[in-house]
Amino acid sequence: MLLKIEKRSESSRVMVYMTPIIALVLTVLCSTVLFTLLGVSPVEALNTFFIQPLDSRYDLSELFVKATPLMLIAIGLSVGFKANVWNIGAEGQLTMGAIVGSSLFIYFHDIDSVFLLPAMILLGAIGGAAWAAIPAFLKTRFNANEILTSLMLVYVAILFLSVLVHGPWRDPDGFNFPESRTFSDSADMPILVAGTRMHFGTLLALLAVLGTWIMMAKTLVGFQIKVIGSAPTAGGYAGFSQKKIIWFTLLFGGALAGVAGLSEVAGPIDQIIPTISPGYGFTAIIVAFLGRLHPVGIFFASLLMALTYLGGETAQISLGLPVAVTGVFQGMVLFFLLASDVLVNYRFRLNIGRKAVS
Amino acid sequence: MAGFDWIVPVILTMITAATPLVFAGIGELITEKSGVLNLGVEGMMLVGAVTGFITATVTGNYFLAVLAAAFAGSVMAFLFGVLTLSLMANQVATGLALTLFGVGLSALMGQEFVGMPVDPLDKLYISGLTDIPYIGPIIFGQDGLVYLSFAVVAAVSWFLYKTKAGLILRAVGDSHDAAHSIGYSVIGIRYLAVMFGGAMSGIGGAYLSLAYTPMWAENMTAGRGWIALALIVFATWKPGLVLIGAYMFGGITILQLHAQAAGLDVPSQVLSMLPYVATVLVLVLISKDQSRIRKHAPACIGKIFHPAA
Amino acid sequence: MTLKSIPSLLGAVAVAGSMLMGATAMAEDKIGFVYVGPVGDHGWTYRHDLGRQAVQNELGDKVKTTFVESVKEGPDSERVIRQMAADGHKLIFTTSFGFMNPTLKVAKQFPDVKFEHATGYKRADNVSAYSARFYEGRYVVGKIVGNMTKSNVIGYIGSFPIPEVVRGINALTLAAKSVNPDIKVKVAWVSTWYDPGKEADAAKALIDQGADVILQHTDSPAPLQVAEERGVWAVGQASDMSRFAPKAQLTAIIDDWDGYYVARTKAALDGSWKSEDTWGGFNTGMVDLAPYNKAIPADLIALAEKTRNGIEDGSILPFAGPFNKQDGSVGAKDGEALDDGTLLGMNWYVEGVEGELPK
Amino acid sequence: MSESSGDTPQLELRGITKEYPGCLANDHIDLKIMPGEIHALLGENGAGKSTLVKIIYGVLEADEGEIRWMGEPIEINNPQMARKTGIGMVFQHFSLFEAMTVTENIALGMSGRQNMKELESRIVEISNAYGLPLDPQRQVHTLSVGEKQRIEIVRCLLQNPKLLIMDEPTSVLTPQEAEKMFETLRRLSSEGVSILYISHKLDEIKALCHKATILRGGKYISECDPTQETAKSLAEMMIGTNLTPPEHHEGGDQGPVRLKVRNLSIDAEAEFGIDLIGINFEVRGGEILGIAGVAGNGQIELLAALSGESLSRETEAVRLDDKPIGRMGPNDRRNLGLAFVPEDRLGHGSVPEMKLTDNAFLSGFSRKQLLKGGFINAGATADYAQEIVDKFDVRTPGIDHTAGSLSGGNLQKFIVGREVLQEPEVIIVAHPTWGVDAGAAAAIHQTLIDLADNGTAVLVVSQDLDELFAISNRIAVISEGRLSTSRPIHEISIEEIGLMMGGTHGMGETDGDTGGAAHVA
Repeated sequence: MLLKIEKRSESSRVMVYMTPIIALVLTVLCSTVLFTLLGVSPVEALNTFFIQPLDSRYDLSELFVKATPLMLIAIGLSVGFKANVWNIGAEGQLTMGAIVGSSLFIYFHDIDSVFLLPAMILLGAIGGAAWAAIPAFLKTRFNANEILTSLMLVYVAILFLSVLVHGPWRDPDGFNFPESRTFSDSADMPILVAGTRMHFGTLLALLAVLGTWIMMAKTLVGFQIKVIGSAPTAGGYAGFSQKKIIWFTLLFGGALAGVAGLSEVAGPIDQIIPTISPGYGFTAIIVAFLGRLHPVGIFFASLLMALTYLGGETAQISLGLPVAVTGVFQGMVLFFLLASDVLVNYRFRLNIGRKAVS
Repeated sequence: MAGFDWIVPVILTMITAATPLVFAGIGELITEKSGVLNLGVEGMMLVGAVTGFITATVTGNYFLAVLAAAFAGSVMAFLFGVLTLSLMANQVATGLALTLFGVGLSALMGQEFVGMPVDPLDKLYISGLTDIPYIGPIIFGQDGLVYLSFAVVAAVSWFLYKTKAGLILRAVGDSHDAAHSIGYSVIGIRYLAVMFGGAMSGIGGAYLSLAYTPMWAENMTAGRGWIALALIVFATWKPGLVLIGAYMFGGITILQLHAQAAGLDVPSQVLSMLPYVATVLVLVLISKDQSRIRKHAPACIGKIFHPAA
Repeated sequence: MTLKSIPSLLGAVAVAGSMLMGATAMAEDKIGFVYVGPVGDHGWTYRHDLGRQAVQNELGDKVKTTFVESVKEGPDSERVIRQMAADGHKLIFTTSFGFMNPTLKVAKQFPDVKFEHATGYKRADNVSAYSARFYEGRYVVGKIVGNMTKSNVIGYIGSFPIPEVVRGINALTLAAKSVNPDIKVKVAWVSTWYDPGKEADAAKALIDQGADVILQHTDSPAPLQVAEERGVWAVGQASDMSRFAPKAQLTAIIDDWDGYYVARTKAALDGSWKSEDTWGGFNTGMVDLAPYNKAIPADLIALAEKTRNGIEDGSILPFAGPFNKQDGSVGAKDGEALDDGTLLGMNWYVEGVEGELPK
Repeated sequence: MSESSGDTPQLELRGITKEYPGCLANDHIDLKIMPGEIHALLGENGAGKSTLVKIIYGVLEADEGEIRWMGEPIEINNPQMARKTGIGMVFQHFSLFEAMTVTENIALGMSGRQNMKELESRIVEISNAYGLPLDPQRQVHTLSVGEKQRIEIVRCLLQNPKLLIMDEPTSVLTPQEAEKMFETLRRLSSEGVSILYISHKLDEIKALCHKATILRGGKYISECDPTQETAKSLAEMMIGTNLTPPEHHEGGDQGPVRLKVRNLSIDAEAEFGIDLIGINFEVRGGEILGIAGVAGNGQIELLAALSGESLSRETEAVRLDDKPIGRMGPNDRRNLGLAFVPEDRLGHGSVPEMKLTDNAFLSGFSRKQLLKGGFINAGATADYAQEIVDKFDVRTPGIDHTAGSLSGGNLQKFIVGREVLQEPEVIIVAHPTWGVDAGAAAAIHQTLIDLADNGTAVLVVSQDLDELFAISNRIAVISEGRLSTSRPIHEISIEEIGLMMGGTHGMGETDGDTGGAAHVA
């Protein structure tokens, strides 16, 4: 092999910041080829994908609206991933959070109280956590693989939502259409910036990022999570319980996903509908890894991910590019970001002139 | 419904529903046996489905179509390999990104082929044999890919447990460091395994677009790639059990539809939950026996290998 | 189709792209379409996109049509609709029930932009509601299948138990029973609008339970392919699907938005657009039937055409009494017919449908 | 074997050089092995022995230098090629696949295709011929360490090697097992097979080897005839300085019983773990109790039961200063003054990817009060880590570097230091100097002795009998999950201990004759 990949003795600080730039450069290069093939000016296309969705205050607020659920879920999942707990069922936890959280409004819609929304948010967290408790229980009690149990429960949750929204939760004045009544003002997420859709959920997401950052860097439980994930035996040595960490991380991730679900239905959606999330629970997994499981990284990664979605919509409207192109383009961006991360822990070396015979 | 007449059509439906799962599952099994977890099955299936369909419409040659689907699937898998094996990217995230990419790419490729019919894959007919009541149509009346799926399961079983190459593959999944130190090219072997997985997923996809529902429509796999992934753990990494699991999953899906058509009074969504709930239950049951899982599960799954480390 | 098709595909996109881009420069009115699925679904969204193309063809030099596909119901739809409105679109069609509330929200912020929302029930000064009486098509079809069936069992693949779907099942059942009182309708709900494999499985299950005619309220042509293979009858959905089932397709209930879209666009251009509530049937051209299968006897075709004409001129009302609900209570008395409000919220089966309606 | 058959070396290395990022592992190394010669490769940990043999076996490629085989220059690009050439290797960390059978493992180490039935009978044949009994059908994870090593040896022998490389082969064997293996090696040597024998056990080398090449810090130091050298002179060549043996403390002035284990029985949690059966012992303040035994005889389970990583059935089974602690977790025990140094430095005693500060916090947070209001007190933690580094001479560029970046000896000093600075009442140390360079080993031994002198009860579990004899006051032996009664070191010989390790003699309450049969066969 001419090119060798060598492990660095310790990870490179420089590359931590350089690799996103390298990935960006590669994306620009490759998408130039892609868009040229599709007969679209690459400059215009890249402008549409990356710049246009950011060119006004309103657009920026939309970026946060789109990034909010991704951020909430990814930050919650990252804690589990750090501990090697592979919860990939956040989509289901999001759904259950939305269901349980809004059940309060559905059954007591006449209540007009400042405590209604906080109670709904709390119930949302509980709903998400409860759904995540199932894989936690099955994992700690029966050793059942949480990747699969949490994934299967996604389908169950979504179908359960379907039962409710096609049945008992229908708006009584809604001609039996599959949607609930719209939320009252006291059940709605307050808007943060007038004239936009940026809502209280965004603030919750930012708080979650900050809180998780502190938890992971400064507290014993964060330390335990890192130790259990990196060297479980060392965790046992230090007296940390792996089961407790499994429970904690699943409940934590589930709760944040539940809050994400509730803040979607009580925020921009404003009612219960059959499809609450366009797959945020899965996209957030990619976001978590793009952010290298670090809160700051996840903050930026969720904004970037949201940007590619917004860019895709803009590209459809102004360039007539089909949504399929967005998928391909997104895949490309993710591949480059994931691939360039190799440079943090490894370096390339040209392998020439070895084995000189004395 | 008189007697047992209904059994034969139910089994026939089950076979069609199970076959794409068998292909995707058995391919991913080989991938995982080598120690790699590729969550991009759904994406590879879709690209296989569209490639197979395009080839069939353009050339009219189904053999070529299946080949092309396998090739397309393995190209996707190769991409995954470059990222996770050579560049050591995280396998879970890369697999998910591969699915995202595959959904987009297949839609882009298939734009002009939406709404085009294609003849379904021919089914075997042997006069006399296929006409035997009950078992005739089941055993002698399938299309080529169904027989291929059984052949592949048998071949993979034989390969894994009866050949030196299969032994090496399992060894690489069991301990990549040991395999490396006695001189096996861990990365090379994993590339092959991953690409075989991609090829099988591609064929699984092609079964959808050529035999199950002979047409191309965006996202037509509708989550079957994920089911295939679940099947492998369900089967504790044993090829024969992948086959049985796929048929059970297919069977539950079909039976719940029958139950509805027969007028069972349960919300359809609750019935649709059944296969997933059943999978979780079976998973719990088999997980209790950890020794069985340890014996067959590749110890290195999902772990990154760097030779000089 | 040749191997050249792939480069030509890319070329076509390229041409379309550059055409659209070139068009931006001129002072044309922009007409937007928001789709819930991909245009390649060959079902619901595909038909709406044909409508968009009709607008573009008809008024090519005056308008520029744009669309966003696969827009998820929920926050994404509101953003996309708003973006179109802010981007200077004159008229925006939002083509899924779930876009109703987002459309109204955006409409409030953009009073000068006109909106058209499909299949909903809410309106505003600048928001029209439109939908099609597909049940009329199913009623005509019912007359045919009631006579064509030998087993007296009709299989119906449902997506979700919403009034729109229930209405179709009931219309079909009433018509079929009127020509064949022994008819039974079996329903299999697949809990999805679109999963070709599952739709095919449902069709097989229904056939295995004795159905020899398959109807569907889901998007893919997969059930027709099954019918073709199994040698039973089927009715296409949204488009003429005879390409997928040349022998099996009796006819298809076609969604045809072309005329409506062109008319509304013209109205928007010449200033005559007003907020309206359109629930069009055969008479508006929104609902149509594909050419009848040659296997249908001529007298049956005559009956079907007579029914269709009767519906068009108002002399036949599909939900006219007397008929009973499934539980035996009166659905409508003799000489009465259900009003639109009842139809809109219909959540019960008529006599002749098997099984309980999921609630 | 005869002195040397012919003048052409079987293998000759010239100027082998291999560089890793930031480390010159092999610096122009020369080596010559004659046919039938048992050649020792002697050096401390980190001297470059493993790198060199991996180059010979084709696992690594040299940056520079030349390999000659029977006088001809050859290139060995991979292990397959090495095996084809006639080189076999027995790894220190076995290259075995736990979930597979003996036969499958052996097949994997051979080139080409094998008929499994035939291979099985050849395994039986060879293993009987050389006194290395093996059941070809057994799954590897059910075997003892000694049996695992036999697999590796048989795997080599099946391919009729001309050169056999053995990397620290006796570290996992009882003295008796080691002696048996030497017989096999001598026999191979007499058949003309060259053996490259890597070890740092000087007595072994003196007893077995004809020649020795000494490496230090990646450099060739010298070649000698080990039979003509003393253990001391070999050690000095290997280490480069004079070594002072640890200062032994005075026996006898023992304090009260601090750690008391009574009737400790635990069913192993791990699937192929060893059940502990009625373990009894006590350690007094001021003494060092050594527990000897071959790996895999219940040490892991015993250590876990003592540290609190696994709980006893009855809390009375383990007592610390007469307080029952058998049902307490590791943290509660640590708070009462129990410290523990596990066998595995990387991944058990420390988290390799984490900084030294974090690793100081790992076991010290509670007893050193490094938490303040629920938050990690970064300042105090850093001070603690720095104190460990300073007091125990841990060589590292800084406490912000990861544990994994430290050498084995330095990391072990760090971990021992971390535990010692918590001022324990009882300290349990597993394999304190395994894979540690001589300098660090001496420092660690001295630390333990000093600790005992200050009244701490010290329990050392080790496979290295030399080590136990150097520092312990009393020694007990663990075998098949049972512990013998302990005996003062001046009353017992290494040979006796060796037999007890094999499970045949003097196992206190144990019926050893049946229990240990498998190991000594």
